[in-house]
Amino acid sequence: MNFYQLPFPITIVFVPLLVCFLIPVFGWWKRTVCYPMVVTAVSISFISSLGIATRVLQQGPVQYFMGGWQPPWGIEFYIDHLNAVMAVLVTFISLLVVIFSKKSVEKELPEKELPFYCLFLLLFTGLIGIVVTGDMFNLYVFLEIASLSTYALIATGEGRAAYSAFKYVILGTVGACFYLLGVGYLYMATGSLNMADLAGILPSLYGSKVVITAFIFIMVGVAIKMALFPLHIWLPDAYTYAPSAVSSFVAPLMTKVGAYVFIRILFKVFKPEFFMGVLHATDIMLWFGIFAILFGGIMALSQTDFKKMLCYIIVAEIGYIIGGIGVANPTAVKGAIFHILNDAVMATCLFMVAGMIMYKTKGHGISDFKAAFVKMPYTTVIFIAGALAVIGVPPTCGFFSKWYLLLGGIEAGQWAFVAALLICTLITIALFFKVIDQGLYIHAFKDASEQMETHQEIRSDDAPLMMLIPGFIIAAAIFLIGIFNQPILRGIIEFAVPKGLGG
Amino acid sequence: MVERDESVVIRTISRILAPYIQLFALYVIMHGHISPGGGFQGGVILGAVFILLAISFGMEEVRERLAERILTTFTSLGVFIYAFIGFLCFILGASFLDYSILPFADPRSMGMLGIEIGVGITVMSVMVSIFYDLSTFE
Amino acid sequence: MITELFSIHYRPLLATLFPLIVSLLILSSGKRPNLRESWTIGGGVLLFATVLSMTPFVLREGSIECSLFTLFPGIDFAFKVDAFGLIFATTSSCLWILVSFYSIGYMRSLKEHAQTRYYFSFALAILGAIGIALSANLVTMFLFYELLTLSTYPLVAHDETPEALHAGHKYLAYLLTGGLFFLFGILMTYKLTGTTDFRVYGIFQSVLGSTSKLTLQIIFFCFLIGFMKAAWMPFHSWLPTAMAAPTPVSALLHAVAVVKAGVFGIIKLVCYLFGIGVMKELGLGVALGFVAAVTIIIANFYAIGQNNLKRLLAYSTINQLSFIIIGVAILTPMSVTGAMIHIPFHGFMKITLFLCAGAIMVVTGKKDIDQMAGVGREMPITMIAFIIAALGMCGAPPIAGFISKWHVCLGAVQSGQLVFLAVILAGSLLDVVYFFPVIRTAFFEKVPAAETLGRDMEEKIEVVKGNIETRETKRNLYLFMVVPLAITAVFSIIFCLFPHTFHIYDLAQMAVKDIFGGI
Amino acid sequence: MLEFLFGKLNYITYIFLMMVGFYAMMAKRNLVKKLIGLNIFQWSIILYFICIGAKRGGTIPIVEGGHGATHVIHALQYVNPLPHVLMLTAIVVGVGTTGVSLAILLMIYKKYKTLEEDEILGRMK
Repeated sequence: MNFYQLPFPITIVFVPLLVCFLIPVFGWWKRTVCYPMVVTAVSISFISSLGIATRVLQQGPVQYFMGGWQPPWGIEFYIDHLNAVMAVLVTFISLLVVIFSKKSVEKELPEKELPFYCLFLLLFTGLIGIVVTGDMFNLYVFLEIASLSTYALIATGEGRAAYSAFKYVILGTVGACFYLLGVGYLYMATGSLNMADLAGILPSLYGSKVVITAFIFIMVGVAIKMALFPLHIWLPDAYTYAPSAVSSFVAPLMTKVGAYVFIRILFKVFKPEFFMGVLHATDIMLWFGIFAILFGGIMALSQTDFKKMLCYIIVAEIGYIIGGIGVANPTAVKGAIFHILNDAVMATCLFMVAGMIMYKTKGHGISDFKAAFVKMPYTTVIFIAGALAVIGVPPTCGFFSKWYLLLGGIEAGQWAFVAALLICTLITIALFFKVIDQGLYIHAFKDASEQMETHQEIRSDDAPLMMLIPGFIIAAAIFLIGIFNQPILRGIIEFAVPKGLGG
Repeated sequence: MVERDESVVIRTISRILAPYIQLFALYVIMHGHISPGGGFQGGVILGAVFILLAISFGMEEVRERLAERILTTFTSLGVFIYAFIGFLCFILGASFLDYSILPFADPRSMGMLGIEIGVGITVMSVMVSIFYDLSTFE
Repeated sequence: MITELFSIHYRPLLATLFPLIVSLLILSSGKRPNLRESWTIGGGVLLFATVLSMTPFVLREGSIECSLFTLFPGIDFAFKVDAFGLIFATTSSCLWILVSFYSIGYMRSLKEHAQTRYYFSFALAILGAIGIALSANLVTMFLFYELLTLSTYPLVAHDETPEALHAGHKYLAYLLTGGLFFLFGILMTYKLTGTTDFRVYGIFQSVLGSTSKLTLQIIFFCFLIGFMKAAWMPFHSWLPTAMAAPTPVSALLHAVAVVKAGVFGIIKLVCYLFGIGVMKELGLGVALGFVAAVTIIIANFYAIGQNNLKRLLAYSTINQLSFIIIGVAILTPMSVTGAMIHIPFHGFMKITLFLCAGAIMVVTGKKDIDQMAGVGREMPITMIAFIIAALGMCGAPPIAGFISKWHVCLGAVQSGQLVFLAVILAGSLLDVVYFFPVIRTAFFEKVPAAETLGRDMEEKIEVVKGNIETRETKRNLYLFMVVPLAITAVFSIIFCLFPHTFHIYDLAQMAVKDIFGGI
Repeated sequence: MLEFLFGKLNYITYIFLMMVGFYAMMAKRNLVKKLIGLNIFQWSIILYFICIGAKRGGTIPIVEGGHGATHVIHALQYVNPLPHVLMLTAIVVGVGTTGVSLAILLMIYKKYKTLEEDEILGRMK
């Protein structure tokens, strides 16, 4: 059984699922074995994702039929360039977060490791399943697996976590239901659930009201899942009060996978002829994107809590992506898809920093950064990398996706979008320098009560190595993706941009 | 906390009913692959039995018959049966869950039956443990 | 590979690597001050040597190109060393060494906090300046430009007092906003011309016919706002505010890196991006000159009103920068030569002034001009250097400022734009008006008796305490400060007598020949 | 109009149920009521799926020979089983959602000793 028969599409999904059910049993027997099991499982699917990616790059899309049933009858795992890169992204970040989470879970969720890792793997399975599946309904199932485990994970947090988790349950389920309903309409019109098959059947039905309704329902459902303004209200609280291990895993990936689903359905199931020719949906997306960018930026500016600030930044970033799709020329769409990657990476980086600060100072307010950069030099490096990426300073990856978005906006003459991007950039600058001041200038923010200690006196006590190493890897990734953006765009993302966008 | 119910009628009736319900549940599970029914429905019915007993006899009675530990094990066990059959097909050379490869007479039905049993066990234990968790709240 | 790295074609890369490595070394050896500062000095020397080593080759071959990796289709991360770039690189790398010596004296005698952060950011700022000087296209330049902005922020806010923080924020707010305009300009350029490389005749000629003039003018002004570092009015006010920083930092801002990067960018923009032809075509030269002229006059009047020495110097910088801008705006070979050589010349003179101001502040603790009575007699070397540099600013021979002013005025006459000539001369006059009081107070005013008494008392007390060695060390540190400023003062005379020092004049002429070759 | 009403009765019903659930979710202040609304919402969609599969007088889809059938049953005659099967999964998901959200409600109750939204929001302050 040579490399190309290796069952990567199966192992990538079912190994974590299996281990997730193993953990409770082994947990009764011996607590300590669980963590290694989790790491192994995630690494296995990371390796499989790499395998799939290479296979896709060499031989084009990979298909796998559940139970040998050919589509459209059977469930199909369909992996092309877009999924491949998403799969690598999801597994890579999950691996880092697993390594990162050990210490912070021990600190924030003592005695709850077992359920945490159980849910963690379930969530991971859901996300990776969403990425690899080629079947509309199967996607719904994985989406709900992921969401359910997310609800539970978020509810384990401090403060008002439980309540915000419930809010998330309500909205998330509504979103899923909308999606399901849309799938139902599609099935009613076409009698098929397989994405490729649907893409074949739909063009003859573009006029029909059923299809349009289905499209709208699906898009709204996904928009709720990906927290597109104004459907984002569940996000900030939920991610802010979740344990830092959870938020550094969920916040980057859940929304990005949502964005991926959005793009996948928009481009692979429906075609530009439909959403541009029949519906003119792109203008609406563009404006939603612009509002999301501005709103997210302004709200972020008014936060005093670091994690909440990051959450609103995520809302703005989703605006970037959707706006980029709304601009609807190849350059901007390229930028939007590239930005999914970049934003996942930089959000992970920043939430990890939040976790480290939380680990040391028991809080995640901006005021908790006081003198942090003098105390925790390595954390500082990671933070700076993430901040520069969000601001979009070359050569971090954030600059390059922003470049393509801006260039696309200029080519299409969408000046509003360009302006929104630039304004949001300014806002992010203000945000991060607020934090940097807190961390760097220890004299400036001293209140009289504290005794005056100078830079020399402060001893450095940094986050544990288990947290720093993933942080450094992700910080390095930020720069590497930036420097090697051309291979990524040429080799992978070009293929994901649909024909018929014009430009 | 579900209290032990003192009414003789309920306890007797449920004591009498329980085996029949279980039997029916097993039938539903076993017959799932050729007629309406299957692991999920059967599992729910099977779980319902324990819930009924818990309501009429109180939690302790049921707990000492069916400890949480056992339930968790069952949950995993069911998933295992499922996955095992899946991977078995796959080791035998067909794709995941492709029963036709299995070495039985009428392999598809047999494979499906195995799957149904696995699902049944899991669903039953999950139902009951959800009930436990929600009802043992002080 | 390693040997290849030292070949002439990778020299630019090498030149940018030195400050980077130095900054990391500084960070790593924060606990051992002597080692840390020797890193700085060593790095400075190496960098200066590297830059100088490129000069002969450039004079022979014209340019060194070194492309590393592709950023965007048609845009590489690439260095291109040309004559003009070398002028700037030489200036900043040479001044880095002197400022480092000076910083040692300054920071130690004031016992400043967070010196590691200080030297680290300083090295990064130099990296930014060198990168800007050597970059081959706009995107590479943008990268280093932003690096320069961000790395100077901790320096400006170094004191961590509320004023310092406010200065830092203002600095960032201005320059990063400018950076966004810069980015927008780059994007428009890329969209229109498909390239962002610096070419000697500019890259906009090809699209001159196809694009509306208005668009090009808008792009030009986007860039101009992007180069806000040149502190042209009305976008100048960050510069005087940034005076809250320690004096070496002001020297860095004014002489070595930041504002110089701004004018450097403007000259690049005019000569290598739009090209003289297009500039004339669009009538942008006059517009630019107008902005600069207004700046010169207003800045001078501001300067006259100042009492704080550093703020006065800040406004003098603003007007000198606009003088450079006028030089390039006149668009004649002579004036552009003058503008180019005024970058190093002004660098040396202005740094002298700042080092003097810093020295005065450290030794006597005086910041305002009207307190400076008697300083001249107390610290003669410093004040003599100050006089030399001040005269140079006014354009009096035999000091460097004279040559550049001469060229620019000549250019103005040749092109018949006598308005600008008048402005320049008026500016020089006003320079005299606000530098003279300083000198007068320093030398000829009576020292208030109380003060001398006070100082005597202090000395007595110190003697009584018997801690003479502290005064010894203080004197050594004072040497650290005096020697550099003496050197720079001497240099600013040498530059007048021998303009070919460091080939600066040759480089300028060569660059001008390239730019105007076709016209 | 009437035959529209009666012809599409099942769809009208599901939309009606959906709106009921939606109203409960949005307007009720008690979290448990919100949850019930959520369930109604989900079940209405399940009902919808069932009725797109259903068919008056349809039989089960069995190929020839299988299960004692003597001829291939024509596609027009049998009920499309797929939506029903899908709904099995959807029901599982629904149960899962209910379970999780009940657990979360218990946590909330432990923390705030109430399930009235206003009081909870009041206690957060």
